[in-house]
Amino acid sequence: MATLGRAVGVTPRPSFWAYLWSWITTVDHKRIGIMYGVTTFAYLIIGGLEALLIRLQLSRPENTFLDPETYNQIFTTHGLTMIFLVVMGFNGTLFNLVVPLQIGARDVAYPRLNAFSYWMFLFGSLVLNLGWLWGHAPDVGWFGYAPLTEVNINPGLGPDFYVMGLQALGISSVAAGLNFVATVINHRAPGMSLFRMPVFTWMAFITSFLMIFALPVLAIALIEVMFDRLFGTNFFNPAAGANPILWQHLFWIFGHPEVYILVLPAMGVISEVLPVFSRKPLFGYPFIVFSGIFIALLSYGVWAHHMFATGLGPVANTVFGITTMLIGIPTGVKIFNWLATLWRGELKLKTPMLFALAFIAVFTVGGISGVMHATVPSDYQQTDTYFVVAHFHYVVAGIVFAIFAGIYYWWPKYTNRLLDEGLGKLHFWLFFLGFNLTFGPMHLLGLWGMPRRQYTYPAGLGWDFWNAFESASAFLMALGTLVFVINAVKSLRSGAPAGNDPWDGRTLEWMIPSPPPAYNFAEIPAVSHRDEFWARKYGAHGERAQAPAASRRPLSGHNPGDGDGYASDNPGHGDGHGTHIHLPNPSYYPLIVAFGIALGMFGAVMLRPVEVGGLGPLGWALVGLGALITVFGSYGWSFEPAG
Amino acid sequence: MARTEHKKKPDPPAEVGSELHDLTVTYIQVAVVLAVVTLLEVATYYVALARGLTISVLLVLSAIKFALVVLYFMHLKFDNRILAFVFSGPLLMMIAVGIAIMALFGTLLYPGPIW
Amino acid sequence: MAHVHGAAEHYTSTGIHPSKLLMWLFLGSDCFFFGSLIATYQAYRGQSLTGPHPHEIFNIPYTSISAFVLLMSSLTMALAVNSIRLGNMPATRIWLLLTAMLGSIFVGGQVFEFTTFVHKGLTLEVNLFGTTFFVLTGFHGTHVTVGILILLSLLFASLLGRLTPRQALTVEVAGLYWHFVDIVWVVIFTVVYLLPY
Amino acid sequence: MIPTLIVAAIVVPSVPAIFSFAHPPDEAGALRVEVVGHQWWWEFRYPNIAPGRTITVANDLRIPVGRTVIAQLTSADVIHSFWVPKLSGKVDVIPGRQVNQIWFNAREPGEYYGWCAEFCGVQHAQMRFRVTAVSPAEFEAWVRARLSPPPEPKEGLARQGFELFGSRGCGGCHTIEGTPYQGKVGPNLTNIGERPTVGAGILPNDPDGQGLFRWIKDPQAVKPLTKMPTLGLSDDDVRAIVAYLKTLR
Repeated sequence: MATLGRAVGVTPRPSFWAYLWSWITTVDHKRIGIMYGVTTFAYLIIGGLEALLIRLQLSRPENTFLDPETYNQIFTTHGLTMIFLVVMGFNGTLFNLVVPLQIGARDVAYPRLNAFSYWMFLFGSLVLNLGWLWGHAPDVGWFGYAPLTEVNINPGLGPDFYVMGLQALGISSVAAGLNFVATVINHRAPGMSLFRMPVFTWMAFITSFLMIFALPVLAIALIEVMFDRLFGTNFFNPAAGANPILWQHLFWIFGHPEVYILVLPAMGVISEVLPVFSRKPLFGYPFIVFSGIFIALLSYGVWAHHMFATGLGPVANTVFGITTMLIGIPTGVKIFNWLATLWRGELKLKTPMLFALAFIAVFTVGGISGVMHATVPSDYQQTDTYFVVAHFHYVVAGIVFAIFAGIYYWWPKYTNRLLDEGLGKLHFWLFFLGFNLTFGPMHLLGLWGMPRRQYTYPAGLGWDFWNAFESASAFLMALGTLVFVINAVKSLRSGAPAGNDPWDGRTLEWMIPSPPPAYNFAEIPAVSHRDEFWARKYGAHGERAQAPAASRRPLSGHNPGDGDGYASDNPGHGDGHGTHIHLPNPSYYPLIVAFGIALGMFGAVMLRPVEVGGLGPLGWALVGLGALITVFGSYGWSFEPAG
Repeated sequence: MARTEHKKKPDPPAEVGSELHDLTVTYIQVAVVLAVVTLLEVATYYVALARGLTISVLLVLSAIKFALVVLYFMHLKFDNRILAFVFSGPLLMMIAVGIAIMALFGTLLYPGPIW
Repeated sequence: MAHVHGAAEHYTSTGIHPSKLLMWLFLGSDCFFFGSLIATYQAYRGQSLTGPHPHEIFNIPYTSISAFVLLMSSLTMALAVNSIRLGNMPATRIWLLLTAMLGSIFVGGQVFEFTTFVHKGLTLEVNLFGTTFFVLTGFHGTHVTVGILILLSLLFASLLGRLTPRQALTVEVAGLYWHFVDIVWVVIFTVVYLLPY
Repeated sequence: MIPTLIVAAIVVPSVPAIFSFAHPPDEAGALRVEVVGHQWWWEFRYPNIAPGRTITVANDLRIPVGRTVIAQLTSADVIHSFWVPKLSGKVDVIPGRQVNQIWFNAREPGEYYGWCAEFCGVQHAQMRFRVTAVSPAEFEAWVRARLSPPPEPKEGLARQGFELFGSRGCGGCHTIEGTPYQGKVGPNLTNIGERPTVGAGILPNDPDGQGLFRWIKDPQAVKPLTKMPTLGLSDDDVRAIVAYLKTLR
């Protein structure tokens, strides 16, 4: 933390506590972004290890490496960690680090709400994973189908941690969504109309809308399971005439917008990286933006393609089959536009570009295998098999490629250090090969009928070789991630200085010094073109970089030494010429409110009877304490001078 | 999601002191209409018309009340259109999803599941 | 996080005050919240196997009165927002107090209504109708209670002199939340109580 | 434009296919079967196969070749999914009032592998079954055999096994028609002798009874956390029970 902090220009304080306190009470979107990033990377490692354990258990038929109960807990937490904590975590990271800079804003619309989102994210992830200490991590699959989470079927604490953890993460995401929509609508630089915004901000904007409107449906579904488990209601109790399929409906109404929440920011990163490294403006900007909007709107109409086999009847299956096909079109439009962007571009195959190209390849394969089981008759065979597992890993790993592209691309902006290209390429090839060798054969396993989520499989069905093969290549991916860790540490300690604009970027964030000072922009730039920074460097129609690289010091922004930057976080007097800028006060109330809500959630888990590991009625004390802290924090928060 | 395509004219600045006209009269008129509509609704409940008719009348009446409160009490009629999009967008989407759920569960105004 | 503080006026590219924008967004997301609760209720409408059924339980005149009370609290809320915009602080305090009182009458009525239902045998566990009904109306009641808390804290702030006409927007945003909770009850009242089974 | 054309090319043929899947062609002459999913084994019933009589078996569905079979799917606890890859797609088995229907038609005789395809708890992986397709004549003979319960063994190891089956409590969970043992918790064992597998499709039911022996001796080792307890019987007790169960054909 300290090295990362110093590299980000945070002058170390005399005492460690004051330094830690500055991180705990920070409301600066950049430091919140860094905290998001560090937490998310830790969970990437945890999720990765869980994946390796799963692969080890499946490497041999009738394997007894893991007993079934542990295996179920591991594959569930692998799913939950990777989706909610890693990919949505990286969304949080990239939103915080990039969006305010790209729209020329000093900070997000509600800095303290932003801090609250992070702390709620952290505490939510802890509540989700606390199950490991109680011996009952969630073991109902990442989408926890209904009767399995009923208290008579699954009396353990696992489903309770599942419900409460996701509630807390839901609150964090809704708060983040609200914040970023307000930021994008209200805090754009003068002159930056909605159609001059960089595409990543567009995708962040659409994703924030999706987050705000999808997560309440999940909250309701989780509340219903919680009431079923704690208060004996019968939302999903078949004996009382309830239909457990209702959970699947509610979950997937949230579920599909959720996967577009995961993929749209990744598409945004690609739409940022490709033009820069092919030195060409993005092809078909309005097409990409409108297809993003169309995807977001349609994502609420496709959810039942996860439920073709639950007997919804031919009418419903046809309707959802067709809508699922329709949503494939805008994705196709985007991919064609990216290819057109690369067409006759002067490609510079740096690491971010490699990852971006890999994203297009991998995501297209995932998309095609997706269309395969959008046709209902083929889905009858393919759903719940390893074919579906292969499909969504291709799509989700496509996102991981985009995330790594984003990290390599924006890393110099925040650490003023370049990531080593050699190690970067090694990391890329290891990860790319490992990924394809792991999940490629999975398509075959799926088609040969290997069902999903089985902790073991009988020998002699022709699956043994490929499972062993996949398990081995999974380690290549792990190796690749390890290489990235080495690269990151090396770059922090002794990477080549990056300067303001290492990749000859096109958007506003490359105009300001790196690491960016607390106030971001000395004076908010007036925007007149879509790729504003490129237009300033090479003139509005400068397709190519005519002017030699040396003479393009656009602004008077000197390349500050290490000393500049945050200096002190107190308001009023930033460094250099940022004297007149007013910065919001740091505040610890977001942390308190987040801790209060998380404690209340944990108390709700503890309401379960003692013999199962809960505290029984004592749980109400925790819930009450949590509520008290939340109310105290909220009042403190709202009556605090806004500074 | 609802998105605006073109730049809005800036919203009228905060009303304090500028448009000093008193809305009390309009609010009271709206409240009276709301009260009347509520009475109508309860009346329709008691007058046992044909099932389909009662349902449509009741839905229309509650939609009227909903619109009245949103447009007048919540000032949406005079505010920036972005706010209207930001609220009506999810509202319509939820209504569509709600109708889909009811259809899938067969309780959309006629008993018995359709599968 | 629905607490809004009178943020200092600063540059916005579209002129909408961020707090008002945030509240409308939050209400949009609450639409989905209550929308899915109502959808759950509708999905299980009339499918309870056992136990008391809606027509045996509901007391329509009683509930329509409490619906009327909530509607009128919307009126007093609107008048409160109107009077603080005109700078008339005493009137604002009266209207805020009235709104809070009407709100608590509504919530009290709800609690009383629930106890009579429980006596009639409709509990949370007894059947699908009880489950979906209590959770839906319960969460609405919680939202109303939070609304009352906000109103009382606004009243408390104005008594301390911290709520001046300059922060008229804070009261207006609280008013948005209150009106939203009222129109959710409008929908619930029609869908749950009045629509024939 | 291009993606729209591709999508149209895929959607158009798939819609009639969906509707053709919904209802079997020869609905009248079909064999009706009921499938009940339990946590981690399958129960198959042939309702009124003969006037007023229902045959109940577990983990092995015997069907006539060439005749459409319509199965009504329900579950006793959680959502499972009935899937015989070679015969038809999968359809979820849902507890409660929603009874799904699946139909399939075995072209050639043989043993078909069946899976539970929806995650249903700890032993979801070992909840398999077999569908054995036999010629219509053999099927009629099998039905007649099932209608008359197997005779009670009189002497020898089988008799000893019969008594142990009662004294050790097996009868409390399992039903064997024509005997006092009518337990409803576990699978029906009336024709266990002729079933291809033991323990819901995971151990081979070989002629000399090795599979049965291993399962009865210690089910928790084979299928951890399954509902059948390890009774800690001595080897010869288990051998006696196996001998008795082998007579149930």
